Amino acid sequence: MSEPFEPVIIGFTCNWCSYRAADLAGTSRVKYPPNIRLIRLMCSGRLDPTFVLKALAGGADGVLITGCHPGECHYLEQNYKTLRRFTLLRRTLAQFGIEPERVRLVWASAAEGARLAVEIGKMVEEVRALGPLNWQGVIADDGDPPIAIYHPQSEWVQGVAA
Amino acid sequence: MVAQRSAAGPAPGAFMDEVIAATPGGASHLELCVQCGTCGGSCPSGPDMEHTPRHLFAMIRAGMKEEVLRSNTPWYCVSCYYCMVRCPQEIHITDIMYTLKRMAIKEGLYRESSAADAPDFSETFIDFVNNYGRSFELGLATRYHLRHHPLTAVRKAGMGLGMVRKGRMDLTPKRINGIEQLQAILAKARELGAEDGAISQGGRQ
Amino acid sequence: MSAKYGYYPGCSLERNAIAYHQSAVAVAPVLDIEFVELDDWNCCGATEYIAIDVLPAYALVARNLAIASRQKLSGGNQNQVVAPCSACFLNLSKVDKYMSDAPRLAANVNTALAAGGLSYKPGSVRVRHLLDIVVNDVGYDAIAAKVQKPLYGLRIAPYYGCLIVRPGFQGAFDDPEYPMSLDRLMGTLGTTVVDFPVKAHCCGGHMTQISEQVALELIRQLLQNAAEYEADAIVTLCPMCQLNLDGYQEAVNRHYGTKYHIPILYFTQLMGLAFGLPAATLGFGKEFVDAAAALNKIGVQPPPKPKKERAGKEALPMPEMAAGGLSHES
Amino acid sequence: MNANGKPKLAMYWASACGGCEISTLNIGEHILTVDAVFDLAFFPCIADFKVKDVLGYPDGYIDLCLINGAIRNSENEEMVRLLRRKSKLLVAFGSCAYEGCIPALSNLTTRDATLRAAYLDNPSIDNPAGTLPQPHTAVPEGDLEIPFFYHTVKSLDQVVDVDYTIPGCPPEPHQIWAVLQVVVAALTQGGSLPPKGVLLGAGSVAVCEECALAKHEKAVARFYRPYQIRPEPGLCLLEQGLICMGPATLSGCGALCPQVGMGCRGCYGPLPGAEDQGMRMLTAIASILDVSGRPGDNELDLERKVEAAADTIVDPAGTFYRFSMAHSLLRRARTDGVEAAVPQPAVWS
Amino acid sequence: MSPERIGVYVCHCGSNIAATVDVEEVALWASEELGDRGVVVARDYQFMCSSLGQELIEADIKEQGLTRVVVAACSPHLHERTFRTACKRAGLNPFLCELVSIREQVSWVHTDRAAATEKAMAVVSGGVERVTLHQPLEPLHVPIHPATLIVGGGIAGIQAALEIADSGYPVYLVEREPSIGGHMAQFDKTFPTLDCSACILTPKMVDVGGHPNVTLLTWSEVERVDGYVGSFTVTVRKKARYVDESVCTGCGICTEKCPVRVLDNTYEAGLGYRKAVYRPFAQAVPKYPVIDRENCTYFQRGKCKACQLFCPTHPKAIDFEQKDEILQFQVGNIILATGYDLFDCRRIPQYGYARLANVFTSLEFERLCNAAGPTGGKIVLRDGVTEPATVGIIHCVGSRDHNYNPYCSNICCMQSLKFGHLVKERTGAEVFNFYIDIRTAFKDYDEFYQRVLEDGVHFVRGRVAEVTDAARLPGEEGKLIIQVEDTLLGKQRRIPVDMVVLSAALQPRQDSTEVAYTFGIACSANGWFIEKHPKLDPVATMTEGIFIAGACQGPKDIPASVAQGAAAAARVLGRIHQKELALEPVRASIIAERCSGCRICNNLCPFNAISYDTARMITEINPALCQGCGTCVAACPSGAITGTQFSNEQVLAQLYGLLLLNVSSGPVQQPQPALVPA
Repeated sequence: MSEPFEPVIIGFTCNWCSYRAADLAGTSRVKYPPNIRLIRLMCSGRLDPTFVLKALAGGADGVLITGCHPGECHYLEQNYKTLRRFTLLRRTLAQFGIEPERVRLVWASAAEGARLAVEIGKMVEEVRALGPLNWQGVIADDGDPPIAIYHPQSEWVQGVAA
Repeated sequence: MVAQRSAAGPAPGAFMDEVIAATPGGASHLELCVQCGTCGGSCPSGPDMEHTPRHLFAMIRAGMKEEVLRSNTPWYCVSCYYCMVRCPQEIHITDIMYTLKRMAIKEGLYRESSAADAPDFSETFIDFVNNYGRSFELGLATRYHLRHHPLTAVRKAGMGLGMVRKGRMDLTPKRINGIEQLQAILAKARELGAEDGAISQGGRQ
Repeated sequence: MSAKYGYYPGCSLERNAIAYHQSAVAVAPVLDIEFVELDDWNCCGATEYIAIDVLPAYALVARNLAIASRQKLSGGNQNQVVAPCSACFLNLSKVDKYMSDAPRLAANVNTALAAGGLSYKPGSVRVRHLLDIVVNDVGYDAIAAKVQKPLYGLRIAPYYGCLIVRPGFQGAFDDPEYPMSLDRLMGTLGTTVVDFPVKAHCCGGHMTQISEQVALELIRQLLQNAAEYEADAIVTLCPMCQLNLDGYQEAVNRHYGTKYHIPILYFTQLMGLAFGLPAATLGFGKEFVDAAAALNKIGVQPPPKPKKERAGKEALPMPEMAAGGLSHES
Repeated sequence: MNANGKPKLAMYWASACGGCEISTLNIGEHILTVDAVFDLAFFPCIADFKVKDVLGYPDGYIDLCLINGAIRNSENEEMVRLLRRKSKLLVAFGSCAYEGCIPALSNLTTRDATLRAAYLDNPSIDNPAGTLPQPHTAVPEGDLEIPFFYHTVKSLDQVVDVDYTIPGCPPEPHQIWAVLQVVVAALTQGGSLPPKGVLLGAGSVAVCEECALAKHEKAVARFYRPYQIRPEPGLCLLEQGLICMGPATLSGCGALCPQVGMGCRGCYGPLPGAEDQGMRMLTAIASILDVSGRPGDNELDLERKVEAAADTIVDPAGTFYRFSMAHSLLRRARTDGVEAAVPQPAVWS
Repeated sequence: MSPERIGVYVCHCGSNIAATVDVEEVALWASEELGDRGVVVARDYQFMCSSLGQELIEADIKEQGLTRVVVAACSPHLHERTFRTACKRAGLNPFLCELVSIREQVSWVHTDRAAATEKAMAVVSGGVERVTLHQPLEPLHVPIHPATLIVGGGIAGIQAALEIADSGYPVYLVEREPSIGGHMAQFDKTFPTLDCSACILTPKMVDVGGHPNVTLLTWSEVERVDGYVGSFTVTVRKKARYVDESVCTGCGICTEKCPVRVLDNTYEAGLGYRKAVYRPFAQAVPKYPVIDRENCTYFQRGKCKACQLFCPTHPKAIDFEQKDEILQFQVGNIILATGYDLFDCRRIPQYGYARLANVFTSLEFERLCNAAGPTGGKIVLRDGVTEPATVGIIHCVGSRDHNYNPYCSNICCMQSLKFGHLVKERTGAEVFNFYIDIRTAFKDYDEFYQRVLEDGVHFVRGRVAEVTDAARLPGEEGKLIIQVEDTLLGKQRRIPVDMVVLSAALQPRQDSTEVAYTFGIACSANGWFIEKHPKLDPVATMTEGIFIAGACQGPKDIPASVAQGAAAAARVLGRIHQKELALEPVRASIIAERCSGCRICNNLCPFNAISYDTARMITEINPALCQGCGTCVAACPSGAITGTQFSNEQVLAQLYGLLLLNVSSGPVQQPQPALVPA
């Protein structure tokens, strides 16, 4: 029996709201699973969707994007851009066969420490249920046989393959 | 009795969670009640209810399941939606009243309520819908009233006769063409409805 | 080209509210609208089905929505269904809304529908009440242009009841507390409209069957206010409201020792009269409280405008009503 | 270099359409210079060469080998490995070799679905027996073999070491000639070669720099597909709601497409350092999408508004990764769930 | 091998971290496993933030030649500055120090010691990778102009203006109404002391009006604000008064002679009238009237000029030719004190306002009570004569209601209690207060509640369902009936009264989002201006140099508004004394040679830091205006924009570090190829 799967989730946080919400969850001693690792950005608007792909291709099983509630952005309106990027990203990722549960957007104000913890817990559960993403496995040979299949007997092919 | 249950029975929030899970649609917000009484003040049948809706919510919160399901309150709800549009916490009060009716029937407690006949009215009604796909006022009125109000049924019958005379009541029920299709749909729905959380987006906020 | 709408009459309009159906069908061509009845529709469950079993209640309604979304109508308004009965209107729009809000519910309802070879995508049918279509799609000006015989001198208490303005599952077309569209419509027909304070109160609904005592009191309150405002008739837009106020008026009089005689008419009936349609095509005569006396009051001249009582010179100014409001004479 | 002292040139196509060869020949009279400077060692498109000819060359015999086309099947892979061994300079020529191009769009689906689309589920196919290509076919004469069709299309550099890359679908002739001149100079007059690994025959900024259409601040309420509107001439297409990959695409083509009212398709690939072209364009498009809210707006309504605007961008992955799929960060779609659902011919698994 | 020499410091924080995270193990792991990533020393210590802990870092920097420092301790929001300063003392650029949180985000939120320790390792590894790519930065220094702009002449703005002006610095006080004074000038009595509002406000208004350091700009609005902290350029439109202030003596003859009576919806809350040329109230500051163009007969019909005719000055002070003036001036700081609007009670039709004559709003009632108001202070019905025998006061009208405003409006309980007292005192009528909760939490407030109870005011706990004139029961005819559930009885009640007062919610100014946009600050979902920190920085905003005071930040009463006005002034004075301000150098910049001029980013910056250079056909970023959010960095399709402290490379390096360890498996895994930093 293998050990139960423990997903790794990367969480992108906004310095002004969700990172503070995470701080608040801490000071209030709210518990959530240790599977999430946070990166602090100045604003969810800083979130380049490339970061999400990097995380997924790099071994993460899920990515949680968090920011201020719409209308409450500390930089006034940048989180609307986050929402738009996320919406397009989610549609694109769906085409790449990545389940919507793996990349989520959660608004969390600085006061919503407990809620953020609940959302993290929910997401960890959902991703755990989905199983590992293992993107390196996806882009590995995935069933393509070695090239030797063509002229296995010819000496030059063996030379190339070596 | 309440004290007994809270000592040994389920957690005090359990009944509320049960009500929330059994209420269809999005968040019902029941857990957000601040006991302001807007519902109780607005209710057209409020003066005749054993408990105002607000009071009932407090009882739900306290886990007083039996008392709640025995109350006439849900049965006296006229579905006017005043409480729902006025509620400052956006609680889906009317929907919760329907939920409580269903629970009362399931637990068999409505028979102890002062509105003991109400469920039979509903059941008679849906019987016709299940069999014909349409409601049938004459059948409903005669079957329900003869069973429950034999004394006033005569007076009602007068009105029914008036309806017939005015051409406002059919003497035979109409059946839709696709009754078998409808029955298949309803049967499937009944089967699915038995699952937990089949209908709501569930849970507290 | 006339505007086409899917038409969901509901069980009441088949019989008990036949006057509503007849008059709606009669005025439609005048207003250049066409109703296409949904194929083999079924009962919406009223307020009863949901009290017994929830998922079947939703599936019951959803079958109608599925039929409506499948039925192709030419001439626009493809996804719009008119329900003249307030309870039907509420149930159809509610099921659509809750299916949108709760994907799990939508999935289960669709699984049930699939058992009958149907499916319904939440949000694909817009359910409209007949009054909404008349005042917002046709419009007051277009209606005014069709008025042949203004109903001068008739004092009308416009009565909306509950479900068409509350809670507005697909967005309310009028204020849930103090609607004005029926008031304006009746004004357009030439009637004198009273500022009916209980216009959106409850008619008692199914309480006539559950606890007649409770229902009679609610009906009495409505009649009492209409009488205080000296209304010749109460105009309604819901079969249940009509039935309760009309059919139980005698019971109220007997129970409270009162002598109310206020006919309860559908707004479409008065529209038909104003448009000059023959009364026989509008379902008159089906009401229990005879409307003949009231209708005889209709004059050919507009009544004189009542003198506005001059406020005392100490009087404080009155705040203005919100924009679009109608001022009443009383 | 053999007796006549001329450097040896090879050009080979892997999974490609042939446009790269046409573009090469489109360099006009310069082709005579090429012929004068080079000896052809392998160029199946224009001269009769056999694989065994190449096998016969010593390693490093070919001075310049241009390879266009993506790695779609086992033959492609085998040949590029062979040519790599026989060549001093190996150039990924054109978008397919560089980043997968159109063939790599099939990375969004499965091998099985691709074969089905090509051989079964297509209105123009007449294949009543439902025959699918098989790697081995028994015929009276013996066992026939055809190359193995890969699940994932790869770019050239994912299979062999690549010295230079010339982007474009196809590369513009003037750019091809410019690159050839540099190489010719290096090979014949002792000029220096560019450092290994660089992109040749392209600019250094985005297509917009070369594009003459007027550009302004951008706020686009919705997008259109090219057939849906007739663009205003002289005005940035993106601003008019046509998806133009220009901002996220390396210059060098002269902004040909936008000049004629068709948004840039993105064939020159991402800018150096920008890495994932699709994501760069996605984030740019999302940034200028004109759907915002105000404080107090219902979050669900806002999301619906954004979804509605996003609905106007059809097939985002196919649009943003039209040319760069194989070279993108994700490279392909995850299809394990789909594969399981579609029964596969036993022989392929 | 990393070229950097990195020191890693893992804090125990007493047992706060050490109880859940094996800190010794984390430090040991960092020194052993992250050696090839540049870690040359890794230590754990009881309290890193103590002076001994800081000295540890300083000593290592000096002795071991550290070029980067990672501290794994509490949240950077607490001690980032502490450790940066320590590095600076030891000669290391402070931005080469990274504080990663293993307390708020690890030890306090997790329970499994092994998992928490592993996560702490990952977090440290992320910090190490990231700090490697940090660059030495210098803060941006900007000079502070000594003048201050204050927007809004209510009590909060007045207080702030006086504090700053009294300290000897220039203040521009801009008010859009003809007089300063704000809502407080409309009130009669103030709770809980029942001071006369005008008596305590007027002296302050006069002080401001005559202060040598205050430039008072009434009947004026700020049109635009350019620049940034220290040197804002403010453009103000001074609307034409049609009265020459240099000549006018404020005698009031023009008002007296003006033939046009106008309903006064502002100062009199619609309950009284003014003239077309008017001062809002007798004690207005400045004393000069304004002509209301929309209602002036001369402006509308071309003749009248009665005011000019009777004006006793030479030359005439009335000047029909006056034009709006556009003023521009420099300020270093700005205080917004724009106040609130009253909730429009017509939005709750079931309370009958504007339909039922004797339903009044709280502001109307203030005017009724005010001796200078339309009734001379008599509490009467809409007919202007009849004293009510019963009055119902409804709390929370438009407050604490998700259909309107979800928040508590803070002042209504006390205001309603005050109304109850005044009704009792002046009419002896029966008074019913309908409330959900009585909130009397400040000094002497609950004592006032006590006093009102002693007055005999009735309290019904229940939110009123409706106010109607539809009589149902005997005794209800001709009355307003308040239908409510008395929640303490659990019974529906119908209480007939003569007068209803609606304690209406306080709302953000109708144009608060536009104003916020003009000044580049944020509004909450409700529309209130957002403070930098709700507890620790209540009067600053996210935008440097812009402060907020009073009810524009949220509903508050007079004492709280005054306190905020003074607090904002103190913050501004501190700035002015510093003469110069250091700004965090977290900024975006454009790599010019990569920019294609596509202009994708041009519309993205709410602070207007991004501009397009039409000559060079590329885009530029003004570092002084940039607030460092990074949205443009993420948007640039060419990858031509980068951000200091938050570059792609830095973020991705941290990501790489975080993924180095897997939660379920202890040992370092081979980094995934897609992530290996260049």
